[in-house]
Amino acid sequence: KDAKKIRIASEGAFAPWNGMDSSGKLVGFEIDLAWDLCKRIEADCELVAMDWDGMIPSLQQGKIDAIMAGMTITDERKKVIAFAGPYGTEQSTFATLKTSKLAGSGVGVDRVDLADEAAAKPAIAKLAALLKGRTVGVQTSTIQVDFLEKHLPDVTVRNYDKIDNAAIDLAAGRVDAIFGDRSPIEALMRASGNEGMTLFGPAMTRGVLGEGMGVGLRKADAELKGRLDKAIADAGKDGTIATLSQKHFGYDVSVR
Amino acid sequence: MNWTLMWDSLPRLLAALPLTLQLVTLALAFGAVLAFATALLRLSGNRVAVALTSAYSFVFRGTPLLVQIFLIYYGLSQIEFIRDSFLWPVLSQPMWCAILALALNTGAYTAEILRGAIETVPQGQVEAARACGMSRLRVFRRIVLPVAIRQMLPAYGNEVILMVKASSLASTITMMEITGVARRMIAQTFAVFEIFIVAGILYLLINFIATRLIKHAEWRMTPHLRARA
Amino acid sequence: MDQHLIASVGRDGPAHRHPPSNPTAAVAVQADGIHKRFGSLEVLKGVSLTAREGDVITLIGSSGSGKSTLLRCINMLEVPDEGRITICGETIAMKTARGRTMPANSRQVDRIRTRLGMVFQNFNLWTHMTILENVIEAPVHVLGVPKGEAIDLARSLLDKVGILGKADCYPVQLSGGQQQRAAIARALAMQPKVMLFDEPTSALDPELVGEVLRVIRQLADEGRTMILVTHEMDFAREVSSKVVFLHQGRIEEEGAPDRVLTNPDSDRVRQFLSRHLSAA
Amino acid sequence: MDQHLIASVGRDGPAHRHPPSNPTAAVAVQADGIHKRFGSLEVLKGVSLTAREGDVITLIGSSGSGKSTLLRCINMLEVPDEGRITICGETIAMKTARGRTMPANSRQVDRIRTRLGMVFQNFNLWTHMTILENVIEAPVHVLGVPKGEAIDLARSLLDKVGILGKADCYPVQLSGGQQQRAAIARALAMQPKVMLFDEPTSALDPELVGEVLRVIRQLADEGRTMILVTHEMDFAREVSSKVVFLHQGRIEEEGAPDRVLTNPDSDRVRQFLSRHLSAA
Amino acid sequence: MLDLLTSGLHGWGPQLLSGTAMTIAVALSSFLLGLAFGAAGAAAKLSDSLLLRGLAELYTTAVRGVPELLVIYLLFFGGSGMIMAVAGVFGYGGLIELNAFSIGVAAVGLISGAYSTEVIRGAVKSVPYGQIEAARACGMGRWRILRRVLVPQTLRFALPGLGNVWQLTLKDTALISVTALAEIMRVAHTAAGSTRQSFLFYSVAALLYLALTTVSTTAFQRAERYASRGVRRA
Ligand SMILES: Nc1ncnc2c1ncn2[C@@H]1O[C@H](COP(=O)(O)OP(=O)(O)OP(=O)(O)O)[C@@H](O)[C@H]1O
Ligand SMILES: Nc1ncnc2c1ncn2[C@@H]1O[C@H](COP(=O)(O)OP(=O)(O)OP(=O)(O)O)[C@@H](O)[C@H]1O
Ligand SMILES: [Mg+2]
Ligand SMILES: [Mg+2]
Repeated sequence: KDAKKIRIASEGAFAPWNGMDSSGKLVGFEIDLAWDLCKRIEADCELVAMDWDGMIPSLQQGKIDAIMAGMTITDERKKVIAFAGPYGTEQSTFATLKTSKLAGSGVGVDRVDLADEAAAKPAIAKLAALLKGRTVGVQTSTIQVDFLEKHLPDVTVRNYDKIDNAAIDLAAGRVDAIFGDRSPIEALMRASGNEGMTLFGPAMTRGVLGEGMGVGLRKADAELKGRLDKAIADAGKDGTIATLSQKHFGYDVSVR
Repeated sequence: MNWTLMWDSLPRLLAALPLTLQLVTLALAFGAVLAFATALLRLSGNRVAVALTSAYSFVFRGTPLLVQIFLIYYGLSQIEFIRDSFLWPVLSQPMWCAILALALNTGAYTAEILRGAIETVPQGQVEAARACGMSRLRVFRRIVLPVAIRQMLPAYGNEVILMVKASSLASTITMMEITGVARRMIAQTFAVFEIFIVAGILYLLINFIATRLIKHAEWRMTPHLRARA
Repeated sequence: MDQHLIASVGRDGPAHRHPPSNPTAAVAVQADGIHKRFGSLEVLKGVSLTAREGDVITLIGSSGSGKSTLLRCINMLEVPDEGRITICGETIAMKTARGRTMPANSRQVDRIRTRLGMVFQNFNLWTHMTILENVIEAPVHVLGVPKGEAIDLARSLLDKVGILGKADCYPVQLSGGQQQRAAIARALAMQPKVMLFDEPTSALDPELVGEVLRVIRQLADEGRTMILVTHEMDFAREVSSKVVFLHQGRIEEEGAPDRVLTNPDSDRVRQFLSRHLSAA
Repeated sequence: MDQHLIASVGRDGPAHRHPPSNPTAAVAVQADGIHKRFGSLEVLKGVSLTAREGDVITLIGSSGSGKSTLLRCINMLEVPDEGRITICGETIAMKTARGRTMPANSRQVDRIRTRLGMVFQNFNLWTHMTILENVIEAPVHVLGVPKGEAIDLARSLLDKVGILGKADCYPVQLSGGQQQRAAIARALAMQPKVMLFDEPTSALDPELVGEVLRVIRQLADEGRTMILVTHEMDFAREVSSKVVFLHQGRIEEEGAPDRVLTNPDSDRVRQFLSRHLSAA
Repeated sequence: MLDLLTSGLHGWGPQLLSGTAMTIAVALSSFLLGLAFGAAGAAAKLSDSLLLRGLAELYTTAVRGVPELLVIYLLFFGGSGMIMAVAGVFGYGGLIELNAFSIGVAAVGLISGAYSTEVIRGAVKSVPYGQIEAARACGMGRWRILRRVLVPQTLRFALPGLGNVWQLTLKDTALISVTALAEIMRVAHTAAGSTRQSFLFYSVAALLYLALTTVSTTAFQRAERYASRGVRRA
């Protein structure tokens, strides 16, 4: 087996980060970036599609060598695997129905950096007052759940296996709002049947929401991490990430 | 293996146990009622009833439970008519949707198991009962059913175990039962094996107790077979 | 409960023949022109039979001649393709649906069957019940007899047929003859007006055959009606008021047992009995 | 194939008694001190029996006396708690494991069983096979007889017992007597040295009893050995070289049929036969 | 017609079809493997050997008792390790990597076999004892009785239960998507994620399973009718 061949896994069900076209080929921001990074580190790469649940064990077993699947870097996860990057960051945002009281609540869509606590505090307080006693749908086991548990303890959290399903329940009136990554929510809003949805509240990053998305690696592969870190930094500097992100998202997801 | 992590995960997983048990017992209870109703309707010989029950059994045995739960929970909620009906207070709750889906599913399988068991009851036994003037229903209750239930117990044991495990799918509609909690913890820690194994042991425990109970029932109900040896 | 049923009869009384049918007694079982086909095989080709109260009618005939089938038609376990069955004055209503003849009213059939006891050729004891449970099942659950009373009757019947000691055994634990006696007790427990016995003594030793003979006599004396199939000509002669010889789905000859069994008109019957006649 | 087996015997020859056992013939079946318990019930209490080639031994006795159990012990369907079984000079080796007696070598038992044909009291025809398939099963799959040959033999046997027309029916489609005859044909098809018959005529009419009698005679003339259980004393008298009366798990009396059945020593036997004796 | 369908599915038709083929391949192989495990398991459970009985009991309790996904995980992620260890014992030290298909089949087969064991065991016990006695009385050995009498008669009692096991196996194949095999559910899942049309794709998946069920139900009904020859229905 060629020692240089790197197998990168992605899910293919998290467009526009990573998706699949109807012929079964992986496509999306992370896929394009993966090929670019491979060129930079001069590695022979192979991209494999894989269920989310199987990725971490596959990585640990050596069946794959890297993960690029919208995986957010958190402290807890860093105990188990290493991350190169982050190569992108996603804003977390709320959405509700246009007919809901929340929609006209006057909280504007602006960016809040949770790492800057002083600046974040008033925005969070406003949200807490607004959402007190309400039910919010999130994708299970995401950083958004951690955010709600930490900052908005008075909110009832409902865990969905996909944010898409939370959106369905939003339309059915089972939840008052949904909270998730901005890009999938915007993609949802464009899909037919979801015309009644609207964003509200600030778009948030960092802090409990993590440092952004990174390439998941085995801890032992320190050398690969070093090379990838450098490649990601280069791709950020020369504008490749920004270009790719404009192409796939229509806005910039690069880490600032 | 990270033993401390496994140990630490236990209390949170245990806290989800009651919900799992509740889902399973209610689903099994309703499923049994459904199965008997289905079997009786089939026995009635009424063409419409037979057609309806076969369609029911066909659809619910023929599609993945995951899809059934999905369509019952998300699908029904899309129909305005249902959202406005008196059923909505029940159907809007994930708990009842999960129980409904699980019960419909196990009902279809149990009905099939029951049908198979009924057909193995020797004709002579039935004739002897009819010759005493027992009505169809009484023959069913006194002769066919007792024999059939004993015959179906091993297969039903399988079904109970399947339900215990199938209850994990309720996590896809926001129920935080054992698997829901486990997945949440896995996403936080990425300790897939450790947490799955602890959750697996919990399921194994439930199932172990369930199989023992059914084995015991089987033993109790077949003195006439044991008499042979 | 009818305690006569189980009163014992003097064992050593002289073997007396059963009196011939009483032409003024009410008709208990009437079968008219019964036809029965299994696929292309016509098993019964128009059999008619009348049994009055107190009659003991014995069906004889070679294996496969349709004796069991006739008995099973009388209580509708086989539905005749043609013909009429009347039990104690009530005719079983029939209908034709989708090209098949069937009883019009299953309630009526159930009700009529409570007046008909049946002992099967292969016993058909319920395997999941003990012998005692087998015997009390129908009285308790069909006739609604209180359980205690049913158990008392069952125990005396089991005693009568000599297997009280096996009351709590399951059918598999019994010898062939014991199973047959259990089946007889089960049928008697319903105290039916009419009893249908399919070879009730096939697995019994001569002593027990004598016992069964006595029980049947006793039942006849009480005015009950019996139709039985047997291959034992001695038994047939002793027990019956009339013998009916079936041959290939038709009645070949019928009449008083002494006449039919010793001096039959039909050559076929004579041939059938030849071994028996020469031995006697 | 042994075509003698199925050659027909003149029907109307005078009823001749079977000759007594020939003391110089080889021993075919030897049972020594057989004990058998079911739980606390001791069904056989030390029964010994010797059958020489060409013997026809009839077991009689009241229901539950242990006749079927003894027959079943001989081919090890019930494993005796004590005692020894020897078939054609080969003693079945026994061992005791975990407090239970069992055959030491199941191969040996299988082999010996191919020399023992058995007709069960309740027939036990294989329900998933047609009658013909039932009959050819063991010859083809145990003895390795070519299928065509086995079918030829089977058809002539079925013809012999008068149910060739039912060859392609399943057992449920047969009348009681037809099933019994199928069971007899199945046992004969193995051409065993020793035949064990458990009430082979219980469901048969007098004509067919005569046929079976002839078949058994024929087999005995060929030097085959038979042990049979019957409740028909006439049949026992005509067919057997020796009658054994079992009572409560012991042999009460044994001897030539004429003596035991007409002038028994034992009071118990006399009582058992009383109805029969008075009728004869 | 096919055109309409494929366009409605945004061109996912071919993928779904090849997913169906994969599902059938995995399900059939696993079911057959499971039958072998089931027969062996039932034989062990009915044997006189305490050891065999204990092992079979352990197998069925453990494999049925834990979630299917865990069995698949353990086999998929622990499987090649175990096999390499075994091969090491026989002196083979190289790297053995099993492909996803065979591991998937082995895992689902193991699960399916545990259920089949119970069904078969129950069915064997329902065969009337006299049927076996008659076979023993003609000198048939254990194997021959098994093949000629027990299996055909057991089949009659086992088929309804095995029908259920088949349905179960068919649907358990969905779980092996963690091994990256593209079967129906995995295709539906990615299609739903990429097109945001979950209802459409889950309904299509349901229909595909229903189609498979229709075919297999008919097959099982035929088999049941054949196995019940010579039996009057109650
Ligand atoms: N498996 C068993 N378990 C318990 N008891 C049994 C079993 N088999 C037979 N017995 C008992 O053993 C006794 C003898 O039975 P066996 O079948 O040998 O009698 P038999 O002489 O053949 O009677 P019959 O003429 O009625 O057939 C009976 O009392 C019966 O109840
Ligand atoms: N269910 C069935 N299907 C097909 N044929 C049947 C069925 N039941 C009975 N028969 C046939 O009908 C004929 C009469 O059977 P029946 O049982 O009435 O005979 P029988 O007079 O009672 O004979 P036996 O004295 O042997 O019991 C037989 O030839 C038998 O094969
Ligand atoms: Mg009959
Ligand atoms: Mg017996």
